[in-house]
Amino acid sequence: MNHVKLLFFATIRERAGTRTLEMDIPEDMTVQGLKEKLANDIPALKESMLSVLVTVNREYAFDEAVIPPNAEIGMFPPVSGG
Amino acid sequence: MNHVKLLFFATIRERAGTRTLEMDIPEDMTVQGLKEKLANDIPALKESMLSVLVTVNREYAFDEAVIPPNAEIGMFPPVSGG
Amino acid sequence: MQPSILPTIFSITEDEIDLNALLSQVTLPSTGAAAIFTGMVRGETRRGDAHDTDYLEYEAYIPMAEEKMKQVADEIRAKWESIEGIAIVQRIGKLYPKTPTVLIACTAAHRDTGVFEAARYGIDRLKEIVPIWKREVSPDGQFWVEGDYIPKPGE
Amino acid sequence: MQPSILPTIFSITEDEIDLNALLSQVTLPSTGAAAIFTGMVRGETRRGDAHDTDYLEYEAYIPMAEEKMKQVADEIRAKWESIEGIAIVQRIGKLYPKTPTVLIACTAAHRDTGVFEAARYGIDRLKEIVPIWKREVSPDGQFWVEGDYIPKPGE
Repeated sequence: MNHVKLLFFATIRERAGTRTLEMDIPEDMTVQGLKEKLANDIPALKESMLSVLVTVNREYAFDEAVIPPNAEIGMFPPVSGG
Repeated sequence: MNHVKLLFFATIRERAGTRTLEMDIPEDMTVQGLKEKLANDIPALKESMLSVLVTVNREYAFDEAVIPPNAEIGMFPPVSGG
Repeated sequence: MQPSILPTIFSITEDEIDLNALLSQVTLPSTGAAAIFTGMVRGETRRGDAHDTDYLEYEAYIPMAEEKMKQVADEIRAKWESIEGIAIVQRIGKLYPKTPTVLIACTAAHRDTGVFEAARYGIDRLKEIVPIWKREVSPDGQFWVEGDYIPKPGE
Repeated sequence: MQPSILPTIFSITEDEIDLNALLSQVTLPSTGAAAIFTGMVRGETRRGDAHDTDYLEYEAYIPMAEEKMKQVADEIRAKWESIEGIAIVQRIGKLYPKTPTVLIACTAAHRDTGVFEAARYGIDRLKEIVPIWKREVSPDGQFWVEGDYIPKPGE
């Protein structure tokens, strides 16, 4: 299993009810797999997982990417700074 | 005769050796006529009068314009602010 | 000019944005022109859904936001090689109408080699890829402002 | 919006240009974006005749310069009706490298309705019709910088 740290922001943070979450995931889990796991484990995030942006180690990551050990994973809606 | 006040700036001021000059000019004198008078009266300005910008009462004025009484006349090279 | 001596400033801050200090930090002896963009909290919006705003509350994924600001600066330098200094600053926290919230400053020797275009590019890219979000609080309630840009692989 | 309540600032000053204060003066409750241009004294010039500069000394035909700055602001408003606030400031006197000498600031509700173009137009027009001149003092001597624009009737 790989240990990873999740960071939630904006609407995702509010729906998750927490800023961070640490968990162990299978070594071959992809971004898509992680989104499915969260949609399943945290019902409040189910809808958000359809449109969430995901980052792995502070770079945007896409569905097929495999998550490395000790990854820092960000999850958030499209950005709206400025 | 019309009384007018001349204001010189930048290179024109340096060549004229003064910032201001008051004089009486004929009532029908044009900008062109004034430039010719200055080229004649102040030899140091003769060359400058070929390319000088002239303003009458703070608006750009051109050769054929007749100078009104009590005009404030500016004379200077192309501007270079900024 | 060696890229290594060209000033690049990027920060996420809760403090007031000081334009005088930032401009000074991106001015070199060879600098003759600066284009600066700032965004402010609009208290009264007319375009689209006309409404008033009490305040905005910003949050950021700070370490990633700083890395993405660095990337925006690198993209600017790749597009406009004349650019000397770049500052990219986002203020976060609770911000009220008329308050500057973001600044992009680009300097160069002359005004005609891309400073305006570079500053415009900088604010457009910040709003696409830098992880910052704002929640708007108005007399009618509150809502998260969401962008519409989906980053592509490599962005 | 009524033009009468739109802030327009123009000044010729010997004091430091304070970007923070000027930005605040052209920010309305409906303002969400500002584009600011500043020019600085270049101590090292590479384009054209490469040379160093010790300082510039500016002079202005002050009352006419203020009237022409007002005209530049009017031209901006005629071209970009979205513009809310405009500041046009020229510092005069003896100014050293890295010092901001001129500022044009234009504000609007949004960044995509002309603020960048308006600020660019403002500095271009200032350098064409506003009666200000600079004398450059360098290690090799001194000379008046002369523009090349000849105003047309009505300008």
